Amino acid sequence: MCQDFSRLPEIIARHRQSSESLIMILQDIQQEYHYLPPEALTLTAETLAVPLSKVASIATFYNSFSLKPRGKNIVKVCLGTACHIRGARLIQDQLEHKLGISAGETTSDSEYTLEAVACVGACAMAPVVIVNEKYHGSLNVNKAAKLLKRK
Amino acid sequence: MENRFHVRPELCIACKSCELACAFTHSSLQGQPGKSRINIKVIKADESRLINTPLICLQCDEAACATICPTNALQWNLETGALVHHDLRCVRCHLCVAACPFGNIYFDPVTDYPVKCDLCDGDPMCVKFCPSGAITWLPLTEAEVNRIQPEINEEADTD
Amino acid sequence: MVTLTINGKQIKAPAGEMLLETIRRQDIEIPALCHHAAVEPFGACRLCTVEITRQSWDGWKNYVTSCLFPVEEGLIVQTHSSEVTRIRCTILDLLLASSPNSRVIQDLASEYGILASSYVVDAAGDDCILCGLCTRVCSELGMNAIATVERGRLKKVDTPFSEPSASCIGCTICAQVCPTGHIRFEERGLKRKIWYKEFKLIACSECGRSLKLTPEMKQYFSERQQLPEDYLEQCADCKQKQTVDRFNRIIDRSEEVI
Amino acid sequence: MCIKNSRQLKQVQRDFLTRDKQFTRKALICCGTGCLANGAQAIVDEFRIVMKKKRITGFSFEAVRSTGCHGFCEQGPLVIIEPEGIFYTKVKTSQVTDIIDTTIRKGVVIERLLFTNPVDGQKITHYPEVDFFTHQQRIVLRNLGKIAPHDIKEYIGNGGYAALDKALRRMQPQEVIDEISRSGLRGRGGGGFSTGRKWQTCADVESEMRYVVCNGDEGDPGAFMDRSIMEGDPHAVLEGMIIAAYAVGANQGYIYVREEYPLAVIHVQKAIEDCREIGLLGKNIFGTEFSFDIRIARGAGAFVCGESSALMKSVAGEVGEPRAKYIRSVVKGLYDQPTVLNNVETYANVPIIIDKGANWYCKIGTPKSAGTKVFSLVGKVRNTGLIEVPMGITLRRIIFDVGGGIIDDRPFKAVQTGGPSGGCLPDSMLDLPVDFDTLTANGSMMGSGGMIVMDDLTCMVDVARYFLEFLVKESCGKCVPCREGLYQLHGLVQKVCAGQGSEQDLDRMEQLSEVIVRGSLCGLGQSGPNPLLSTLKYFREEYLEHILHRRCPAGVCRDLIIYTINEKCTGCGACVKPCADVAITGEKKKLHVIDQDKCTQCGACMAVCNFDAVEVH
Repeated sequence: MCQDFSRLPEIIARHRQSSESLIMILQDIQQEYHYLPPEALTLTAETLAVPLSKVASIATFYNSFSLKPRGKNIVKVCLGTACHIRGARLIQDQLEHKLGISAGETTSDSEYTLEAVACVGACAMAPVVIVNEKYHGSLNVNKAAKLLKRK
Repeated sequence: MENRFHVRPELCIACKSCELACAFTHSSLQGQPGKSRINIKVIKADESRLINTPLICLQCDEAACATICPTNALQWNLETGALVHHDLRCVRCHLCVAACPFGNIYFDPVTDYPVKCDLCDGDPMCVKFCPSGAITWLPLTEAEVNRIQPEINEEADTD
Repeated sequence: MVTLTINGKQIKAPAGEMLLETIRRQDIEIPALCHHAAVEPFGACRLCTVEITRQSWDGWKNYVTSCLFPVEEGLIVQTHSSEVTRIRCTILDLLLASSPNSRVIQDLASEYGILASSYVVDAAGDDCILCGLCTRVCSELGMNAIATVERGRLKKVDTPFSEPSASCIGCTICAQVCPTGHIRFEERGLKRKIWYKEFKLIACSECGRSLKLTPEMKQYFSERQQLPEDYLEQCADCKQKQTVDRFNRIIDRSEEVI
Repeated sequence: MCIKNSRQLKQVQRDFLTRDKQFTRKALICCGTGCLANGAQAIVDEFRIVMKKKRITGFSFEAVRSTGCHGFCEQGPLVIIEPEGIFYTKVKTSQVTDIIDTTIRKGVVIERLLFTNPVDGQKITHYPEVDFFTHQQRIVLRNLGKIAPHDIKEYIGNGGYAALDKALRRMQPQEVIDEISRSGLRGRGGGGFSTGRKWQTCADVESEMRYVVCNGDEGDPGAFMDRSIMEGDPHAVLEGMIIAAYAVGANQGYIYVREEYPLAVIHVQKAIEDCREIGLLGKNIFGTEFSFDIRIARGAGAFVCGESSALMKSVAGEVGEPRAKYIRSVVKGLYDQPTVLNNVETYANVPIIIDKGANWYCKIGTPKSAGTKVFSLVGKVRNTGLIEVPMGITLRRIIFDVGGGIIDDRPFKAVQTGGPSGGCLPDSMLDLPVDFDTLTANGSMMGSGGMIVMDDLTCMVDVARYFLEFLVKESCGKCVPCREGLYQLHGLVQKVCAGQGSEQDLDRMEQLSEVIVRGSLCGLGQSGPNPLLSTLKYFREEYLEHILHRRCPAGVCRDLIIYTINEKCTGCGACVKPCADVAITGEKKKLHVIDQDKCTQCGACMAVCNFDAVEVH
């Protein structure tokens, strides 16, 4: 895959050039590319003078980072306690079935990435699914299935 | 009063008593003799003459082995004046062995840790067992008078 | 100096010293797999856990890892009380389940009477117990070639992207400090392979024997410590020969003078 | 504009109030995450569009406020018309014109938009009359749902930053610490450590540099108190932090916010910028000698980063692995300097304590746990949402008075507090007063305030399994008891869920738990077995039922249940579609059947059936 990394220096330059900014820089890179390309990690490490191994360590330690390319649409199923006891597992099963992938995977056409996340803090409307940053609450299996624009 | 080794190769008869004394002094807990920290090197000077030289750590003031050690495993024992290698701090990087300009620190083939003279807590056994007086343990001033070390350096410098 | 009681015996120890060192100085055996004097204490393996209490605690006890706990005046320490042994046994039992093939773990566990793990054994489990010694010494040296990736049970030690790391100098100390021998390296003649990377080893300029040093190590350390480069070129044996040779010449000269 | 003295601050407040008086009515639209998800932004936009069309006197754009969370997320989007306090729930964009024409212009109430009391079916007109709100005492949440969180003038207009002014001008740092100590405020992050004592310790350590850090990494699943406060009243948190910094002598602060809370990040960021602009952050705050600044550190998804030492590592841009805290972080914390770390709610309590005094504050709540506590009341309870109650209130009053009881009037089974570090309490404990010490003594803990209510359809073994699964995923992996112990513990519970457990397994769970509690490095492991231990203690029969009779009474554990369709089936076919296993067959309008060989007991059919025709055994 050929990708344009010309925006990387600009993203990094937005932050204070200190290792303190590392996590936030990676978040911004992920925002832009939907994942963390190895090139981005290398450049970040060089710019901030942080060892590459530490950058890789951070990129894999925290949940929100992905080193694998993700789909165009990110579907997050909340598995917080409130959602769990209101049947989040059913919703997850349904979405997995519908997309034909397990949580954490991306469909072969790169349209959807399904992620199971711990609490998103919208517990009052459990169970919750977030599609591309938009919250959908008080779901049931059928409503959840309709969130995906595919048969 | 601080003492120093005073080595006189011309007196050495290569009996290796010093090596044995050292090896037994540094026996393992199980009673296995350790690797000797003193080494008698026998070199053919010419067709008719062999030179026997007991070689032992000089406890250099600015020791290369201690300087290069990345984990400070070599530390001075201020009581005995010995630069002592602490296995517990060692990460076996082999740098000290390579750094010693005289080859007086080696690897123990069994434990793979570097070994060097620790002056036997201030009472070197090799000296006690040397029958010919080739290696003696003299007060600093006396040893200094007889010392040939500066000449070695001078020699090395002109090389 | 502080005074404390270890297993009923009154002991003096320098203030600021970690309890583990004090205990070990008493010739009391306590296992500690993540501990190495060359790096800061870490507290990951928890095997050095001991029981502490004080006269004033009224029977209340606490369990602390001795590698990280500085000695305190009036502390009463038990290194092998039944609860401590139970904690240690459980940890060894757990380690034996996750690293069933490790000799070190097997031996240590059998010392505590555990011959087989009572938990679900991960047959594919490797010998790494994530003690962090390798990454810590690597970082201490300033290389940072390896670090942990992922977290929890997926955590492992690796180079970035599992590729040869530009910062690795092939010193193998990660393997040297590894308590279970999980990190391996290959060394044949003047070649060394570690962490997906191949190194040439420096040969003794006299006899050609391996110095067990890579040129990268030589460059890094001689620069860092400002040592003459020729200090790192010959093996101990050849250097001794040279020393004797010099002796020889000096003696010759002095004889001439006489 | 830069506020340099008390007079200028008062002026800003007066200006705001004068402007506010121009409006005969105001519309407060809740724009918390819950209401936004239900389309609150569209309501705000619609208000503005309609208002553009109709010119109304005494009402302008500024009178339409997008506020923070009211807490009653269940009923969103919420619109409140001030000054009457008329409370509209589940508002749709199509109804906005009506609201403007009828209520805002004429002050007439629209019946059908009112909230219906689920208990007696009565319509309730005014906001404070709703049961959900009557039993609450809102101190920390005083501004939530009342002010627009992104406007600093509204905060000042409502008395904000007066406490900071008082502290900086009329109190010595030591007096501030004494006041907080006397108030009896305890850390709201869960531990319940005395805030005053913490500040005192930090101030007493000799150091050039000190830090003040706010823990907004609300990782407990089932909790969103901090989120709502940061989103709805960020200035209260900042004011608390600045006062703390003044008290301990810190010049740099950090506020650590979860990345999962994008709105909170935006609002806090805006609040920080506004503060800098008017001189409440930066050099010479309020024209005094005191300088302090705050930076945001965004978390990236790691529960363990709620632990203080891990959080501080994360702030410094490192992997969030905890360290042993034999030297406490208040002495040696961020960058090894003395650091005060409190959570969002704790800081939000500070301004009002300084403002109204410790004597006023410590009269609220119980003698040992002063003040109020914010909870996120969720799960199988009717009124889910964010609540604030005085300490010492019983669980029963929270669940049945504020929460309105259990959904569908099912029997109450348990309430979970304290998240993955807390425990589950059964109905025999419903009359326990809620305070730090009572909950801990009974095997649960206050935690940061997640309160999850469970009914008889919740399997307690499954709940224990759920929390352990969560912790196994979230364990940083540094120490053995937590990494391997919780994993094995999860395996043992899983075995029970699968009907393969034995009674000995229960003993082994308890033994292993004890070692994990004693042997783990940080709080995550040390408290990790709590959900298991508390369910084992209070719901042991349910475990035994799984083991001895291979039965899951709640009908949750998939290996122990079967689904069947009874004669109530109308043959509507709703269950066929979600059945991933294609196990349900039947003709239209005729009784459907589940093929037990194909069924994987996912329960999707039961979840969608509108006729109670799917049964679980």
